Amino acid sequence: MKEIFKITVSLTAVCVVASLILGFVYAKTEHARKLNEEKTEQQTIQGLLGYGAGEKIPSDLKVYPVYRYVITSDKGKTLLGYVLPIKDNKVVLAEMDLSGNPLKIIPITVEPSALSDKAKRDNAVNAVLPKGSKSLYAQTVFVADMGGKRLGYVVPGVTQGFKSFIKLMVSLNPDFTVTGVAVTSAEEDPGLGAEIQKSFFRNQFVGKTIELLKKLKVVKEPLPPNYAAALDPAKAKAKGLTPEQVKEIKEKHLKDNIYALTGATISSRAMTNGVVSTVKKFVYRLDKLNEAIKKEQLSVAF
Amino acid sequence: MNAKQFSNLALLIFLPIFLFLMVFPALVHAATGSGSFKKDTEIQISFGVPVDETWAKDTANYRVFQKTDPDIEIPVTSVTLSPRRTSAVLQFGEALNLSSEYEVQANNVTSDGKVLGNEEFLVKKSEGQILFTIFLGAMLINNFVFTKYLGLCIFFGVSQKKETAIGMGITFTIVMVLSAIMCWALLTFVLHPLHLGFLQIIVFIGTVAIFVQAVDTILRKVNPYLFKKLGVYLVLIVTNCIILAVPLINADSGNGPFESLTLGLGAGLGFALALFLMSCVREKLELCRVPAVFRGLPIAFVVAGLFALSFLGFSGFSIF
Amino acid sequence: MIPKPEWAVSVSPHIRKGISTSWIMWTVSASLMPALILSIYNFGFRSLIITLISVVSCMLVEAISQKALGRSASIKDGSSVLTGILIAFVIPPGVPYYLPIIGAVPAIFIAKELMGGLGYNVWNPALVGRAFLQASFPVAITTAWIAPQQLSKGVWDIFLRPGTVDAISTATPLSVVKQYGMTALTQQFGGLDSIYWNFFLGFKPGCIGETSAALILLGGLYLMARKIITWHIPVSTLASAALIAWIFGGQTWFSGNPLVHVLSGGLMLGAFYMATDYVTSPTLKSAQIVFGVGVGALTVLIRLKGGYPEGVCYAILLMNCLTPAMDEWFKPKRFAPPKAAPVAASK
Amino acid sequence: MNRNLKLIWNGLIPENPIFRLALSMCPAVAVTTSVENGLMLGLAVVFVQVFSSCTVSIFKSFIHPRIRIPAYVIVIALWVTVIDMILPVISPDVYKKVELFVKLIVVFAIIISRLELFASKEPLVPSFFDGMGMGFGFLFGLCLIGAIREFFGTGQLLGYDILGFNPLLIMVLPAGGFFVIGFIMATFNWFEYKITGKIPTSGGAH
Repeated sequence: MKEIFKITVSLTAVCVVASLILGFVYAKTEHARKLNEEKTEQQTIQGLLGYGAGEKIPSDLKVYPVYRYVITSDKGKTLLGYVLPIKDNKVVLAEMDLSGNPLKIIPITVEPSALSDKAKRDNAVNAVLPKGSKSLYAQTVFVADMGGKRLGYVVPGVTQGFKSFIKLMVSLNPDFTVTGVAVTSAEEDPGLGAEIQKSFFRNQFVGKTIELLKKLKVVKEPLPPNYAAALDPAKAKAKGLTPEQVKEIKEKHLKDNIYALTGATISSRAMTNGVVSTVKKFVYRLDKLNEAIKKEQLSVAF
Repeated sequence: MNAKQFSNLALLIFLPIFLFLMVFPALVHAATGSGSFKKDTEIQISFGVPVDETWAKDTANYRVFQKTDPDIEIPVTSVTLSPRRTSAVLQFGEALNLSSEYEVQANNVTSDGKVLGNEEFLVKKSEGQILFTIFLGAMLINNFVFTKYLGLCIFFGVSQKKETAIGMGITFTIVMVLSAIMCWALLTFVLHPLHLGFLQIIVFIGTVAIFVQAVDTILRKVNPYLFKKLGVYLVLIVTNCIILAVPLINADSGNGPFESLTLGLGAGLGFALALFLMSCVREKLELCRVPAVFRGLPIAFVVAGLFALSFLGFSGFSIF
Repeated sequence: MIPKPEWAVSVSPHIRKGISTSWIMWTVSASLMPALILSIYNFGFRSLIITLISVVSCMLVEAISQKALGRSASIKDGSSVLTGILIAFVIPPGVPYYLPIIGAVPAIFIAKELMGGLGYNVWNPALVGRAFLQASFPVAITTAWIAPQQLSKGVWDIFLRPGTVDAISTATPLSVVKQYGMTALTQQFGGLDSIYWNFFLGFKPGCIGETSAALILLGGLYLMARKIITWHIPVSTLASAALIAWIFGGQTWFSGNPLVHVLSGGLMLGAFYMATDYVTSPTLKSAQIVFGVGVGALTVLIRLKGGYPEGVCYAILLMNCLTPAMDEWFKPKRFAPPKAAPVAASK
Repeated sequence: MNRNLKLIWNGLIPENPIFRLALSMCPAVAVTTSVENGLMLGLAVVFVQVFSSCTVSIFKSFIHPRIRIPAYVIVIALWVTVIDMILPVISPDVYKKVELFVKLIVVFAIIISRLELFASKEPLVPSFFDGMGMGFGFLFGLCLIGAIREFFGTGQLLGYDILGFNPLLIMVLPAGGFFVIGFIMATFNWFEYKITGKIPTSGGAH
């Protein structure tokens, strides 16, 4: 009996000590891990805006997240709620109905930096809503601002790929011309569909205006070799193309459709549909949001 | 108790679990009454009463949108009514995202000339479909051994004899199903409420170890013969990645109780299948003139590679 | 490991019949020649060259590996020739010339010689080669199709310029069905009758030796007449493929088109020449029927629900995985089983 | 030779945990589609092996023999969780690919078997070097497989494009991983046969 007691005590001691050490390490690393995650996201966004690795990021470039919620009001109506950053480092929840008419603007009493955590943000939104209404998080878009002028937008999207979902991000300039496409997660076949992540495919979207996007198709023709070289910065360098030549080739092919990847038409089409529908939805919503902001004379930060 | 009786017993245990998993969610689903996807461009909704054909065929009577995009309607291109006029299939011009939720609002539902009011339908993949997909995925499409490389140590260690392979496979499946559900319960009711998610590795391995110890003790008392046959494997189970991987994957993808159970069952049966097939081939290899430097593990790896090559045929398989 | 006996003594009765392994291999190879000739007519001399490259490289790999493993050379038995022909028959005619050379290595060395040589392999060597190529060069294997009857449009052109795969690529009927649906295929061929007729005769894009159902059927019937293969596996394969295609192939249940599935792709070639391989299919007739049903069903399921437009290769490989187990399950009962030893009382 | 150096050499080649002892094979195939992944997981294993060996060696007299195994498991799980928290801070991108297998280090038979066979009997310093040896042996194995698979599968090494095309894509798929390990093991056997004249029998696998 005494031995059992001894064993139990020592095992418990081992467990307790282990948990304490873990608790300590957890407390030390958790913050750093979260920061790191945010940093990766920031880097993707900055890369899309044209500030890739190694390039200096201007100090007045600011990226503001705008969170969209679907709110079911206490009377059972469906509304949209935008969590918007406004001047003086404050945040508001702007409600509007489904056709885009602004309804109410409610200040949120949380630091903007705390909003990146989903649980905290959900709580903050629910706290300012009247009792009985429900909120459902829908999407985050990013607005980039440089020295008080809008530099562009970064919009996440998702599309059904060959095997599972392809998550992507599209960056647009203020006239809704695509400036970059990034694939954040995809499980396509290596060597076939996985090529959507290669720059020669992604960069085909760059420069396409909203009008071009609306009638964009996927064609099963082979990609012209010099266009392929121009689309891939590494290849362009290897081939000795000057930036002017690259620009010229790209302009020549600007109105082309998307050339499908050989053997992976489904993935190419999925990617194209994803980019087009993401941009279309975003542009539709942004127009409504801009109108509402103007109407309500909201002093948004961007 | 010989291997055959043992496998019969295992069948008796698994069949009810499997049927329960397939049927129960379907019952729950049927009770709420909602729409379902027919294809990636079709949604089926049922009204419960026969509706008027002229009303039903008018696409303007429907508002369809993704749950998170209520402001963007998806235009209905055409509607087909079932012969008894109680259910309709809505067709769309664009492909729907089958893993997200859609809402269908039918305005002024009209039956026999009377307006019954508006009706709303929530459309998502049914629970049964999701579970079946998980099951088939874990067992064949992404077989844990041949595509995820889990449990290789045991896989190569005990696949020399068919008899042991069968026994091991069944024991594994039992332990995996039970530990999957136990780990789910611990994670949901203890670790998450206390914000101790970072302790999951210790807790999971502890759970598996305690569980194996319990099976060991109970078997020793209840059925000494079976214990003698399986005792060796029981110790091996604790230090096997496939057992721990199931709760970890469940925790990572936030699976509910049914999903956790199904993943455990699918992974376990997939492992048993892999073990059995491998043991059949290896028994045959005993009689073959395998080159000397390849004898033993190297040829086993090559054979596993050939299995993996064959299982590539399942890649991209989707039933629904 | 069984010690090698000095004299081979088989079970009585000791009566010799004039059938040897090499005779079977050469007969099977010969019965494939009509399909090869049609393919030269369809796709040009390119298909002959690929077949020759494949045969030569298979023989070379066999010779080298047997030398390296210290085995007596058995090139003359013709098994590597047959494997070479079959590898070439299941790859598209437009592939680069180095592809069959690479495919010969896994087929002969990994799938056959490592497992102990002819008679011991578990998986069909030619199909292992094909699956290996499919995994390694997915783009070439899925796009290098040539539209039939290039003969009239300059056969030497294709032959002389091996790098022009992109320019001559087209889509196989099965990938048309997979991507655009059955109606697109009907439009392309201008009616169902035309589909059946062209598929049966072999005027469609496809792998080198699989296009003509008629010629393969002819070869298969010849093999049956010479009693080299039996009807069990081919018939059960085709029947189950037709059944599954009829049930699941259409918009609603029981509305699929079984004939298109049976005639298209490599199902005929697989059913008569690959699934019937002596070594990799079950020994007993009842097991063979189950094997065939499995091959047919898996083929159509992979075509309809899987990630590839064609599933014959993987279906046969998957059923090969089951062959050793099936030999065990269908083992005939012994007439007088030994009494079960009394279970020792546990301590 | 110095005993400590000998312990490290022992883990690297003669008793290489992957190719000779055939312990903990799962990660060897799963994560090694590139050198980078192999390196990451290998370093995690070195960390866990060294720290658990040292911990067990220091506290061996306090651990009751009957609870030895559970205590070892807890010690390993402790260091695994620690590295699991540290890695995402150091290199989030690679961690994402090897995440599941870092967590699964807890059940790697190699670690617990070294604790049982070595660290529970020997003093701290040899245990440290034994842990280093086994860990680096594992790291070496993973990097070797990773290099072969990355080079043949994608034509790259450590992420740098060398060939510019994919020579044999199958190498990054599961089947290719099995083939590579089988062939490396056979090569090890062949070398041993050339040196000692005997065909070795490969170790028990688990």
